[in-house]
Parts: sequence; C-alpha cells; structure tokens
Amino acid sequence: MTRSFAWVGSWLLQAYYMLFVAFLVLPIFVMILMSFKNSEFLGFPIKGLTLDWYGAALADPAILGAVATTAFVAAVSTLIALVVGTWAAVALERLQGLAKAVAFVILCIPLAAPGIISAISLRIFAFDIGLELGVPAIIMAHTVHAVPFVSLMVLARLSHLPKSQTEAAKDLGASPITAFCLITLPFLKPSLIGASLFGLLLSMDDFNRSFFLGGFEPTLPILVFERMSTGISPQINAIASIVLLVTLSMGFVGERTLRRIGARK
Amino acid sequence: MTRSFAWVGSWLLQAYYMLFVAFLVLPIFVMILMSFKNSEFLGFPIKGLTLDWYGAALADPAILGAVATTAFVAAVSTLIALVVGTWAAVALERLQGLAKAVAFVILCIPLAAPGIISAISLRIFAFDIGLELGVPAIIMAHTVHAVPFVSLMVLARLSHLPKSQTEAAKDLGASPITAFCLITLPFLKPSLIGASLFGLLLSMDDFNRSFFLGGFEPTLPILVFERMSTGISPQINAIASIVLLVTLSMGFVGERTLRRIGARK
Amino acid sequence: MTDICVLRDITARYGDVTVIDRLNLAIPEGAFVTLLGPSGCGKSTTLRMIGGFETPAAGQVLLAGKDVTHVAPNHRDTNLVFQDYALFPHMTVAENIAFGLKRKGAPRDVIRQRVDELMQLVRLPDMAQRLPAMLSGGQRQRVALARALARDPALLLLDEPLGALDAKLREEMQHELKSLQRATGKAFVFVTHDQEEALTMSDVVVVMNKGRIEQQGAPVELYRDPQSRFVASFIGKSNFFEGRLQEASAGIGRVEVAGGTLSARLGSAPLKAGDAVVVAVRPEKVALATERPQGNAIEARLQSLSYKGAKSTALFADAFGRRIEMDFNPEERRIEAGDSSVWLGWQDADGIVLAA
Amino acid sequence: MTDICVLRDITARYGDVTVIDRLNLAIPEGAFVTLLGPSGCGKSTTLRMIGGFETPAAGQVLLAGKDVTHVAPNHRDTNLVFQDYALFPHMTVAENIAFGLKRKGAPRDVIRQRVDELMQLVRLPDMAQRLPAMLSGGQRQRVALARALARDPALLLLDEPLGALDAKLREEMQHELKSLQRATGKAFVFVTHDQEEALTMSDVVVVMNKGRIEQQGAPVELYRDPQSRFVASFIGKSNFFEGRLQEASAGIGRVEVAGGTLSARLGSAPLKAGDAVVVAVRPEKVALATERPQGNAIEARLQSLSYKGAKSTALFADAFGRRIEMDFNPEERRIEAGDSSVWLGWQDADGIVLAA
Repeated sequence: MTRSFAWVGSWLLQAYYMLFVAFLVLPIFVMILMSFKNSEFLGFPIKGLTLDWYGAALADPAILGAVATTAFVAAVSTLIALVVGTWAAVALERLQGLAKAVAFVILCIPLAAPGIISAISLRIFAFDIGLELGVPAIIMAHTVHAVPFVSLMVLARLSHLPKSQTEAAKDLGASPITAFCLITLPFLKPSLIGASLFGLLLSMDDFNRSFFLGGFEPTLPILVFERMSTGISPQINAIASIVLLVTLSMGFVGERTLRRIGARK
Repeated sequence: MTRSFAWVGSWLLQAYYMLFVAFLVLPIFVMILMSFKNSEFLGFPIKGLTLDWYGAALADPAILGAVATTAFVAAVSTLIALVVGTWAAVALERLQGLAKAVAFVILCIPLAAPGIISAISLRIFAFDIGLELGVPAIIMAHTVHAVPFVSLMVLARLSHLPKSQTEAAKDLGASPITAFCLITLPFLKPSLIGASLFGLLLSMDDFNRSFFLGGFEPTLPILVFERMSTGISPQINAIASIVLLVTLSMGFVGERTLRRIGARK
Repeated sequence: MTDICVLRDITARYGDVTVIDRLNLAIPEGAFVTLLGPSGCGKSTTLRMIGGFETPAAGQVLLAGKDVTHVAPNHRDTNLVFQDYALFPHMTVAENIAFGLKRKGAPRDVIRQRVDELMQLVRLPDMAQRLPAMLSGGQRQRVALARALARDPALLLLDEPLGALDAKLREEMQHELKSLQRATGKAFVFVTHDQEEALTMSDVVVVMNKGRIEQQGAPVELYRDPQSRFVASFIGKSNFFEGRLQEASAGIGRVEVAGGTLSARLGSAPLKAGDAVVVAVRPEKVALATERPQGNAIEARLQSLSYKGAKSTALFADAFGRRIEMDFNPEERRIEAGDSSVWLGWQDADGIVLAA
Repeated sequence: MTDICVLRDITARYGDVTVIDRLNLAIPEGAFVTLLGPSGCGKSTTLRMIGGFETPAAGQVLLAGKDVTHVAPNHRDTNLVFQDYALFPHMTVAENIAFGLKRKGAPRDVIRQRVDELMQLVRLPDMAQRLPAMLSGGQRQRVALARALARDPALLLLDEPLGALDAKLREEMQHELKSLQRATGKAFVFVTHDQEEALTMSDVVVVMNKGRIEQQGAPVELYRDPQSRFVASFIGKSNFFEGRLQEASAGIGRVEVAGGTLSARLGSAPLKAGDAVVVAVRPEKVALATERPQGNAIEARLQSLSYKGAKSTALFADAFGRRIEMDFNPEERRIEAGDSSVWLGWQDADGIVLAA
C-alpha cells in the first residue's frame, strides 16, 4: 500500500516536472514555430506554414554582412583571448600566497561587472586611448571580456594537473619549456577547446559591448535589435531561430568533443 | 647561474603579468575616475575632483525609481526561481537513464540561448499568453532565465551528497520528508546561497530581457541605456560606478560566506 | 539460542544480474556474525536487505520472528553503521547521537541522559559539542557506533566500518568493537573483505562468493577445515595440487597428481574415485628435507626468500610449473639460496582433498 | 663495493620547519636500499633531493663521485618512479617509455628496439599501443618502471610505488621488483612506510624518523637488534617494560621495573646504571606458564584472544596497567579465557635493553 502511494507520488512528480521543464523551453519553441507561420501576426491560430521568412532573411545583404562581421569579431577576439588567457593562467599558477590571491581577485572583477557597466567603461577607455568606435574597438572589448573566462577555465584544469606529470617529464630529460609543450598543453586541451567555444559564443551573443563600441558595421545581435525598433517580425524570428540553432549546435558539438576527450583519459 | 637566469625570467614574467592584469581592470578604473572629475569631458587631463555627479544621481527620482524596480524584480524572480529550481533539481536527480539525460538537455537549452534571442522568444511568448509588457513580464522572463542556473547549481552539489546521508537519517527513524528537510536542505545551503546571489546579480544586470519585456518602469540598466542615447555623461559614470560597487560587494560577500560555510565542513 | 534474524530464500537482482541467489541465513541472538567475501560477492547487499535499504526480488526477511521484507528502514528495529560513517556534518556529536532518539519523540532529559551514557560507552566524553569534521577517523567511527546504538536496535549492522582506518587504529577498534558487542549483548552483523579481521572478531564467519554462501562456521573451523578451494585460498593461504582422486578410505584420499601421488584428509563434500580434485596445504605445514621424505613429497627448487621478521616465506617451483610457498620460523631454520633441488613434504592430516 | 650516491650533511627546510637534519647516507652500487619511516619522517624529501626535485638548504648530493647538489633533474643521471606513476595520459605505453630516449635524441630504430626490450623485461608485450587509462594498476606500475629504466640511469628511485595496489598484487610486484633489481644490477632506492615490504625486499633498510636516520642495516639485524625504542616498535611489534638500569655486565643488563627485575641483552648504545631504559620483547618470544618461571616473569591476566589462522594473539594486562601481547601457534597450544592470573616469561637473550 505504502509502495503504490509512493509510486503514484513519484509519477505525479515526474509528470509535473516534465510540464515545468516544457514551460522553460516553450517560449523558444513558440518563437521557432512563428518563424514558419505564413502570416505577419505572431499569435495563434496558425493556418499555414512557409519557408519564405528564411528565404528573405538569407537573401538580405545587411544580414549576411552582419554575419560576416560577427564571425570575424568572434574568431579574432577568441584567438587573442586564448593565447593571453592561457599565459595569464600559467603565470598566476606560479604566484604564491597574497600575490596569487590579489591577481585572482583582479582577474575576477571584469567578470563580475554587469555587461552594460563594462560596456560603458570600455567605451570611455577606447575614447581615452584614441581607439575609434568600430570593429577593432569591438574586438578589444570582446577580448578583454573573454580573457578572464579563458584564464579561469585553464586555471581550473591546471589545478588538477598532478605536479608529478611535469616532474616526470623533467626527470626524463625534458627542459621546462619542452615539458610545458609536451605535457601541460596536451593536458589543457579540453579546457582550451571549451574556452574557445565559450569565447566564440560570448562574442557572438554579446549585445552591450558590441552596441556601445560599434560603428557602422553591426554585429548580428545589433542588427536584430535595430530591426526590432519597427516591431518583431517573422523575419527576425527566422534570423533568431538560425542564430539559436548555430549556438546550440556549437554548444552540443563542444560538449560531445569534451566528453570524448574526457572518456579517453 | 642557471638559477639566477630562471629568477630574472620568473620576475619579468610576473611583472608582465601584473601589467596585463592591470590592463583588464584599467577601463573600469578609468570609468570610476571620470565619475569624480569636475568636468563633462571624459578624458585626460583631470584638473579637479568632485562628488557632484553622485549627488545629482542620488537626487534623481527617475534613478531612485529604477533602483526600486530593479530590486523588486530581482528579489521576486530570484525567490521563485530558488523554489522552482531546487524542486526541479531534486526531481531530475530522481530520474534515471534517458529520461534524466533528456530532462538535463532541456534544462540547458534556455541557458545556451543568446540573451537577445531569449528576450525575443519571451516577448512573443508573453504576447501569446496575453501577459502585458511591464514588471510582471520582466519577472516572468527573469525567473525562466534563472531557474536553469539554480537547478544546475543545486544539482552539482546534490551529486556530492553521499547516498548514505539520507539513508542514515531514514535508518534512524526519519521519514523521507524529514530526511530531506533535516539532511538534504542543510547540505544544499551553500548552493542555495550561491544560487540566490547569482540569481539576484543575473536579474539586476540583465539588459535584453528587461528591455524587450519592460513597460514604463525601467530597471537600472534600461535607464542607463536610455540616458546614454544623449551621450555618456559623468552622471552615468556615477550611476555605473555605484552599480559596479554594489555588484562586486555582493559577489565578494557571497564568496566569503560560501568559503566560511565550506571551511566548517 | 533463538535467531534474532532469519533470511529465507533471499534473491536479489540489479537489472538482469542476480547478485544474491536464494540465500538462507540465521543470525543467532547475541552473536558476532561476519559476512566475509571479495568485493561484489553480495555481502553488502545482504546487509542492506536486513536493514531495509534493498528489497529482495524473492524471499523473506524475518526480524525477531516478524516478516519485515517490505518494511522501510525507518520502521525497522535495526541500525546500520555505514562504511563512510555518514555522520551529519552540520550537527554536533551530541546532535548526531540524539538524532534517532528525537525521531522517536523521546523527552529532552531522557535524550540527554542516553547521549551521555552512549558517549561514555564508546569512550568519547567531552566531545559532545564538536562537529564531525573536527574528529579523527577513530573518533568518527565511535560516534557512528554510538548513534547506531542509540535507538537500542534488536540487531546492529556494520558495513566495513574499519576500512578507512590505518592498520594500528584498525586493530585497536577490532578489540573495542568485540568488547562493545559483549558489553551490549546485542547481535552484530559485520561485513568485511578482510579475512584476518573476520577471524579475529567473529563468533561465526559466513564466507560468501558470487551471491552464495560458500561455508559458515567458527573461525577455527574455517581455517582448519575449508570445504572448498575458494575458502582455502580466501581464508589464509594454501598451496594447491590439482589431480584426480584414486581412492578414498577411512577419511583419507589418495590423489594422483603430476609426478606422483599425494594423500590427504577428505573434505566433507562427497567425492568419488576419478573426480577432479585439489589437495590444499597451508604454507606453514610444508616441511623441507634434503632427502625424499616418507609420504607426501614434491621435488622443487628455491625461487625466492622473503624475510618478514617473526616468520620467513620461501617460494619454490617444481618441474611441473607449480609454485609452492613455505612459511618457517627464521630463528629455527635457515634456508640458503642455491641451485640444488630439495624435497618438500607434509603430514597426511595437514592436507585436505577438495573438489577442483 | 663503491658508493654510487652519497648524501653529505644534508639539511632541508620548508619555510621554518627543518624536515631533514644533517643527514648522511651512502648508497652502495647494485644494492636495494629502502628508506623506511612513518609519513612526514623526511624519506620522500630525501629521495626527491637525490632526484633533483628539491634543493637542500645545506649539504651535498654526490652522484657517481660528482657533486650534483644544484643540477636540475633533466641533467641528472637518476630516474624516479612516482607514487602515482605519472604516466602521460595522452601517450601510448610505447610513447611513454620512449619519452626519455627521444629527449636524448636517440635514432628511431634504436628507440624502438630499446622500448621492445624494456617491455619484455617488465613483461608487458602486446601493450605498446594502449593508453595508460586502459591498463590495470599492476600494468601501469610496470610501464612506469620501464619508462624510468629506459635512460639506463645510474640509480633508480622509487617513491612508494606499491602503495596503490591491493595486497595480492603488491606481494607479486615485490617479488618482481626484487628480481628486476637483480637482473639489471642497478642500485634501487625504494621509499615505503610499510615495514613488512621493507624487510621483504631490501638489502639495506634505512629507518628514518623526524628527519634523521634512526638505524640502518640488513633486515635481520633491524628485527633482531633494534637499537632504539622507535625501531623496536616500528619494525615488527614489541612489548615494552619501562624501568631503570641497575647494573650492566657481560652484555646483559638488569632493569628494575614496576613489580620486579628483568634481565635482557644490552643494545649497542652506551648505557650506565641509573639510566631510564625500556626492555623490549617480541610477542612471539613471550612464553606462558601457570607457575612462576625462572628468570624474567610477569604476572598477568588474559584480556582478549584473537585467532588469526596460522597464529593467535593473546593480550594480557598486569597489575601495573601494562599490556603484554603474546603470539603463539594455535596448533601447539590452547589458551582458555579465564579469570585466574598466569605467568609470562622469556629468555634473557630474547629481550633487549634500550634507552627510554
């Protein structure tokens, strides 16, 4: 008796849970649905489906230009952040005591700053160092934003590298630099892949920094935002759905890759 | 000989590192500095300092109203997300195999969605369910956004709760519910504190969702954004500096609290 | 002596895997019973079924004569000392011990008195207000014991509670556990994979393997008369000689092995001429001679010698690739490394014939 | 025999804590030397100073006659088998073993041949293309050995390499390590906290405590003639009787203890009448009698008995609160639990007088 009650309870709990989880993704699902609806009105009922909004979006030169800008900014800023962030992490790991704690806190401050505050400060900074608004300024901003993430991800893994690994390499005749390249870097690979993906996503999805540091070449989020000033349209839904798909795929592929690497270890 | 070379190398590395880390926080430092400058021009040289911009900011009823709205939205959405997110995590932990994996992926999708995409989908959703733009819609959006974070943080800690803990409680006569309240909840305390803080920060710093779901009562980031349309002013810097200070303090206090709890275990 | 707990035809499965296969076991009142076996043999699962943490797929669990097969742990009159102790980290020692009493709704001063009493019993006074994190391994162990005894259970279950302690502390706790069991007069069911621990502490040792009971009995019985090859190798060490039973008479079997014939006591399992068997001989029963001895004799060469202080072990190999271990007292005999072959022998009564 | 490695007046500090205090040690060529001691005694630090991973605050490390005190590990002719093996997880077994040879710039076919040879030596053929994660604990251990031997070091260092293995595998690897050492003819310096392991494998055991060497010698010497209370209790077990030396003559000391006088051999340290001393007696040397025996005699009562198969241990307590352990063969003697007091005795030569 007690058991069947428990069973019903557990079943109900799971059903509720499914409903609730559905609620979390429902908005996204509705948005994707509306991008296929053959009407400008973004509500129910749906009377017919069409791919026209996607066709229109992909034929729009402004959108294609924004995609190119977004990809360029993301690739360059991630690459710089990867090198600088890894180097900073390795340097931080070598520090001791108070110096380490201070360096760590300083590294965390840009992380904790709200997006819009960070954007304002970067804009003032760009102005003060004479960097004009536009793609280079956006890259600067995205890099500065991504470095702490890269560093923290590298640091997290670096702290799991047994000291004996690099010691063994040196014991077997490797110089410190050889040991770093042959042992430490391969060990960091999952972090580096994860950090790259995260950096790309961070840059592609960024609104605040791209908005306040951008010139006349908008990134995709900025373009979407500008188009929204005339109201949400199915075409925006189509762009948004594509961006979402790309983002999720990157996340998914990244997760799979990391899991595969993890399984080999 | 080799040793003193290594020492110089290590010293240089540390000096470079300090410079670089300084560069990360330099923009923030410049922004704060400019908020004390007695001139509208946000560049160097600085000829005099003043607190006037802070005085003006704190006397502005629009700013005070925005602070109240921000705080209210953050508190309510975090509270709901905390309850719902914990419950979802506990329910997910009880699932097995494929059901667990699917539920987990669904939980992660809203996390991975870019802010502006999420905002668009929530706006369409609010429209479709007949929820008017304004504070309740923002709360809905912030809650939906925060729940996955809460759930993941609770799940991460829940997976470290040895099964023997709740088994021991039951062995000693506790019903499953008593065991949850007396053993599981106290164990989750650090996660719950962390998730609360994170939820508050997430809500306070959010721009996209607040912008697209907001009505006539702006949150602080929206207000700052609107004021920016007339250009950056020292007054905005003052607001931004205050927000930054509050954010960092919350992060710092939270970190300290968690560390103190951790040390007791 | 009546049995406080009886398992009848218990079967347990995880998915498709049968981990316990129709097991029958009786725990006598007041006895220290040890379930001994390698990891995965089902000993912990058996314990957890007595405690109510697993439900058998078939069979019955009787506790003090009542069927408790489907009764939840919080309604069962047993308590378990967990392998990781499972002390509640946010509660003090006193709160941990009081936890079970509070669930019963005992009055405050009764609880306080019982907690004091238990802390005396496990020799942990003055620790009441400490958190578990501030205790040593041995102290945590004692708190876990006191907490499990607090509700005065009919049966105390212990799931490898000494595994996390170092060798010295472990030996000390073995003595303490044994005297605690005598002092309380309660039946203890103790799970371990350590045969020395099992021999040292138990009234009855139940040797398990692959979900079944291989043999049960007093420690001396198990060591002297193992009834299977598994028991002979798991409890203590044995040298094994594989062969075929030639004849069995008057309790002695003659076994044809590679290179000759060996005689040994017959085990209790029925064997007939022609059966594949092994002769098991303890290393400390093997004797060394330079001439071929009367009776059992194996010609072998010394492979290695290891000195262990109170005893030494010599490892020999014979022409058929068998490795034979011999333990001896280094004070009484010296063995020199050398290339010449020697003879190893033993009394008929010191070997035992078991099914292969 | 010359010494391949010599430590001269080595001192090591971590911050303000002196972990090694003016230590002198010589490792003879071709010897199996074990550094034995409790955790924190400085044995690993000593090993790491030989390998170049720590630099002594004072003193010299000589390797094959040359001062290498400040030479980095990659320029030192020693190799270390790490406690966690430190196999490179992203490299195959063959790549791991070849790592040290590649750093030397050896040609490809020389490397391949040497790797094959080493994999034969440690009995791991057919594993060349596996990743370390696919190996068992014992196999990883073997790869670590092969990798450390690949560069043919003057001295092989082993930092508790058997700690992670289970008891059975551990014993097997002890035999293998010993025969590998004989086969290569290299000096091995082995670090362990397990006294049985040290006795079993070593030519020379160096017992360390609190950063200093307590005693060094062959295993038999250390067990039979411990020269300090620490060694007598750390290697094997001993019963201790505290007292004051009355007189010393002809190598035998008479010691006044609570309740009487005991006689025992004198240790090598100089002692004079009136010094505070202990008499140490091994449990297997204690004999039981119902009447007071001649010579050394202690009246005691049985506390507990534990059966261990090949031997049994009886724990006695006397009127002065001393606990006396006695090991005996359960086949030869039975001890029954009882309330009457008994006499424990031993030969003068079986006890040793040590500074308290």
